Amino acid sequence: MSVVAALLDGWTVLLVCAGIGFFVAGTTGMLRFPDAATRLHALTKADNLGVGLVVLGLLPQVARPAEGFKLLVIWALVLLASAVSSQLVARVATDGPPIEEDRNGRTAPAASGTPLDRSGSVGAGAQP
Amino acid sequence: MIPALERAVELAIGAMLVGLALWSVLVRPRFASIVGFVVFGLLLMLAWMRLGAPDVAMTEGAIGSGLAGFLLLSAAARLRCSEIRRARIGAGEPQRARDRSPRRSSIVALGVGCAAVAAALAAAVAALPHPAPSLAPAALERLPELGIGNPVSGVLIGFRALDTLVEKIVLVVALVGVWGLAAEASWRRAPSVDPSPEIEPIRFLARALPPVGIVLAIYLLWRGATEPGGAFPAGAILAAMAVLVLAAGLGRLPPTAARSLRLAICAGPLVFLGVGGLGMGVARGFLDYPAGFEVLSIKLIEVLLTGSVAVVLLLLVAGPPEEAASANGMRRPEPPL
Amino acid sequence: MSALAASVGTPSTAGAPLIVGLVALPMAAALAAVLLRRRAASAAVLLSAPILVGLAFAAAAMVLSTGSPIECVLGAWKPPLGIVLRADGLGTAMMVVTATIASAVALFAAATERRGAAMRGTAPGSSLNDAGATPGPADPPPGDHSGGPAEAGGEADGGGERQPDAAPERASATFWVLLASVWGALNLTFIANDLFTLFVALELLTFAAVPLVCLAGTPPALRAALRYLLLAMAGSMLYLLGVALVYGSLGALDLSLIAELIAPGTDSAPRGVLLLALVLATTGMLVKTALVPLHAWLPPAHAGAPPQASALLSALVVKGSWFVILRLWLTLGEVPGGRTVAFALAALGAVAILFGSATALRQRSLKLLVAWSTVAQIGYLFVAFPALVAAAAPTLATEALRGGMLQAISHAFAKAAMFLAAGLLVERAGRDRIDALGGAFRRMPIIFAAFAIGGLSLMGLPPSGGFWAKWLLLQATIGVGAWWLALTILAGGVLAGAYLLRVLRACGAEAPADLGADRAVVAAPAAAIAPDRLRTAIVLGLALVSMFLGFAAMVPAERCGVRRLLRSEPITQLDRPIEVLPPPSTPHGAAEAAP
Amino acid sequence: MTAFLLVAAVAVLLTVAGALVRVVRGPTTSDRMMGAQLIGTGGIAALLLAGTASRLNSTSDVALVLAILAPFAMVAFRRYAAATQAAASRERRLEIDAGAPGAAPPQGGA
Repeated sequence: MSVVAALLDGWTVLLVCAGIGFFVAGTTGMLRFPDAATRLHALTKADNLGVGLVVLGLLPQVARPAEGFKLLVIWALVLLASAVSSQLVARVATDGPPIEEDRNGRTAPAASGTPLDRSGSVGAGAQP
Repeated sequence: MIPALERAVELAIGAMLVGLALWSVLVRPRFASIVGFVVFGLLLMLAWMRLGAPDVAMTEGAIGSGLAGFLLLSAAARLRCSEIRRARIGAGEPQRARDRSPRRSSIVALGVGCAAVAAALAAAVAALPHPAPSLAPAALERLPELGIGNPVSGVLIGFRALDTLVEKIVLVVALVGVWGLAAEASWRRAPSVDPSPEIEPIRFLARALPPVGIVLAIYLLWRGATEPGGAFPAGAILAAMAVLVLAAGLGRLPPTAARSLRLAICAGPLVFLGVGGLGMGVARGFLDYPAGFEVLSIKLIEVLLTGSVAVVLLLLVAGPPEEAASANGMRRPEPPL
Repeated sequence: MSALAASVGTPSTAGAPLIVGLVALPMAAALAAVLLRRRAASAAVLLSAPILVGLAFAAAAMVLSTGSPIECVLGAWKPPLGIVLRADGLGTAMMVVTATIASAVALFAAATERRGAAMRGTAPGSSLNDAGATPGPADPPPGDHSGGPAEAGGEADGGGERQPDAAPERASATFWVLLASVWGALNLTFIANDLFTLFVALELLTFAAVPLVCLAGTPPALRAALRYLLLAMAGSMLYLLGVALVYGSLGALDLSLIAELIAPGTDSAPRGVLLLALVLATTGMLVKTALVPLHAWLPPAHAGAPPQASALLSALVVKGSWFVILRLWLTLGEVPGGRTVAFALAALGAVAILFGSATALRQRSLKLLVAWSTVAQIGYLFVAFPALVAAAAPTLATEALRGGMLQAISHAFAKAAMFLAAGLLVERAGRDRIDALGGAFRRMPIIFAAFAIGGLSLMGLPPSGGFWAKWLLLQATIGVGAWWLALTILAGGVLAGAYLLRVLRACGAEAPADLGADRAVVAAPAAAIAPDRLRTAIVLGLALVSMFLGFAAMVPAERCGVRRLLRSEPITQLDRPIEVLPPPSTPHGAAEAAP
Repeated sequence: MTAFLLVAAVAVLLTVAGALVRVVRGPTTSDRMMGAQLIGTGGIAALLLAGTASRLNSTSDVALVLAILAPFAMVAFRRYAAATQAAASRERRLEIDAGAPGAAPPQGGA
């Protein structure tokens, strides 16, 4: 019995540690990668594998099977959310980012005639 | 070791909360501030869990971080659209926009006031008696009389039922107020959550998630009697699912005048009021549940309240009825000059 | 804890169904108005109005005859766990006032809608007609029902002109829900005996009042409403912080329990925290009451609101949050340091009187003038607070309480009359400018008179309710040695006379020729040219009540079972449900029974 | 085991703090949203770990609520981006139309 318990505990420690590893990796990627597209990779790793490994690791620790089922549902939901979210972020990147206000929090009519500035202000000056 | 760890976690969450709150207030871009607000909601959820209040955490997550975040981003989108339009129309406009923003002196005064209140609160909280006087034991003791096991539900629907009832009426009145913002021409039209223009992933999500969400809402409602959960989080999740379906363009709302819609809005509070009034005749007083039928009455009220909360929250997110959505999916900001 | 356990409340008293009805019926009417179609919606509210008036008067009569409050335990849960509704003299008096004014406003609104419908050529709905013709609340004292020949002339073009986007349906459907909600929220505010129930009631009040402000749907009205909403939310938050501190230090929310727990001699309560809680909660409520310098939302809110909404807001809604402050101070006012805060409140009140009156004097718009006059009159509600917490002088405290209540009540009637009258005057003049009011005296003498009578009450001329209120307030302020407050009260009366005179003189002037011609050209449908008797009678009735309130309203503030909260009796008796107080002999003898 | 799980929860929370930096620093809106997303999933993991450690059943319910609402902010973000893009392109079209003589009201030059 104690051997089984120890094995289960070891399983938990192992997988949770691995999950945390993915979280740390994901965060590091979020902080260190150069642009949004690459950071997206980091995010999905933490989402899918981080939570997944933690859930798998916790399975032996739950009191009732129902709780374990809930954990698996949570993982499934996170997977779904992660898949859709990364799709959406990628679409935003390809279709054009939201038009944001400039540094002062206002939309300034851009001086040049470029219709859409990367930095986010609108090139819709009234003067021709 | 564990207490020290818990203390560290509390300190970390508290520090992040304060820092994030300050940052979201001070940061200039509106979008950043909204993301800050959403993240603040997430962290607040953790804080509520740490304080042992899962009911509050659930509601905070569903309302504060979920629906409110969606609402704020929708509002920000509309504001940006009208700003973009104004940027084209004239150079005179930005000046007026600047004039309307609060003056620096009033901002400073506000900040000083907030800091003073916060400092006074900190001092007062330190001076509060320890352990704090609490009604929780009394609530737990009387809970069996209601036939339910969750003390939070007991307070909400039993001991302080009047407050809950009035809060639900507040929701309805708030919705009427929002509808009152409609233009005369579009009053009676259907409010709408405009479908997003590019919808495949969102549509997939809107097909996959709501069944789970409905099951979860029923589960929370069911568990609400004995465990954290109950009408409000369940209603909020249902509302969120409905918002998702509408945003994916998979459904639309009925017009505001629709009898069924109005019935759904009012059913919860009306039945609550009715059962409460019934108590004057068949039980010990207003808002007392008939003896032997406590659980039945509470279940009936909770189910109907969940429906009403879901519909009202959904309609609050959808906003006042407006002109039909334009072709590219967003509301027409204003008619072209 | 032992104190809490010992006082597990009292069973409901005899009149409990009355006060339950007073809270539940308007809320049910509001929900019904959401559910039903428009005509039926207004009918639901209009039909519940006479019932509510009857209930309010019955409750008041019961409190007066027994001299003790009506209590109703909700569910079977007594405090500290549950909630008790407790209608004492103050609460029932305010409920009677609310019932009277709200039903008058409801009738006024119904009449306005019917006229609007007639003017647009659509046949007025039959149910609306029926409802308008119901005997209704019997209570605006039977004024002069003859509309006067001048009225019959041409009230033709008003409604259409004032609201170009004539929002009949949206505004109407919204209005009836909001009216019923305001009514229910106020009644709950007046009888709630629990800090959190008060909060919920005020939330309902705020969420019903904000849409009233933007009923017209114009951009300035929307801006004003948004400003009101944000400030009111900030106020709610401050109040809630105060409530949390009280609960955190005492573990009780019921006001009677709190009074018991902090009574002199009990050492457990952290007084400093309670003072902070009192200050926070009071500040929060001050925002909603619009006391200077937190008044910024009030004048713009009135500028764009329809007259019936303005009347509700100015007469009743701000009184709701003021009443909460009063309750708080009657319960917590004697914590150490409370006296200083009370003097600060009174000083703010004095500033409000002078600043509000002076600003009113400079307004060019009639509605804004009346709104700024509200800012000034709200100041009077606070000058009595130092006397109110003078524990050593119960006579003085009673006088202050009576003065404050009378001021609240008489101002409610006067201001309701003045806003409705201003609405009619502006409707007739076609625009909201004081110098455009010329000829109003000749064309609408009764409305003119009603406005003037309401103004006299504001000025404080005898025998108006305002006179008695100011008289009592003067005595109370002199009693605590605050001569400067007394002088401010007098100066405020003079200033009120000045701005009133401006309006009256403008009304008395000849009609501007061009405007008159303009009016004459606009031909109205024949149906519209009808005497506006109902609305005129309502306005005049309200004004007359405010004038003769001085005689009638001496009673409620004295015999109301509130005195126990003023701590003029041994604390141990605080929570006994029924004890008949000796009837007052003279106005001045009200408090001499105190030991 | 309890201590280990708590330490694990703290570790996940620390990574959350790291993601907070991305929310605050940006620089693009997508970065902020991804930071928020990571905080959400980190929160779920931390809740599960701490909840299992303290044997609190309701924690997994809270995590469920959090998980089901996780993609919500992203959907709103996508709508935000699309709406502002659409508005900008519409204004650009209008501006091009306005380029035609007499089509636009004269603008006060500044």
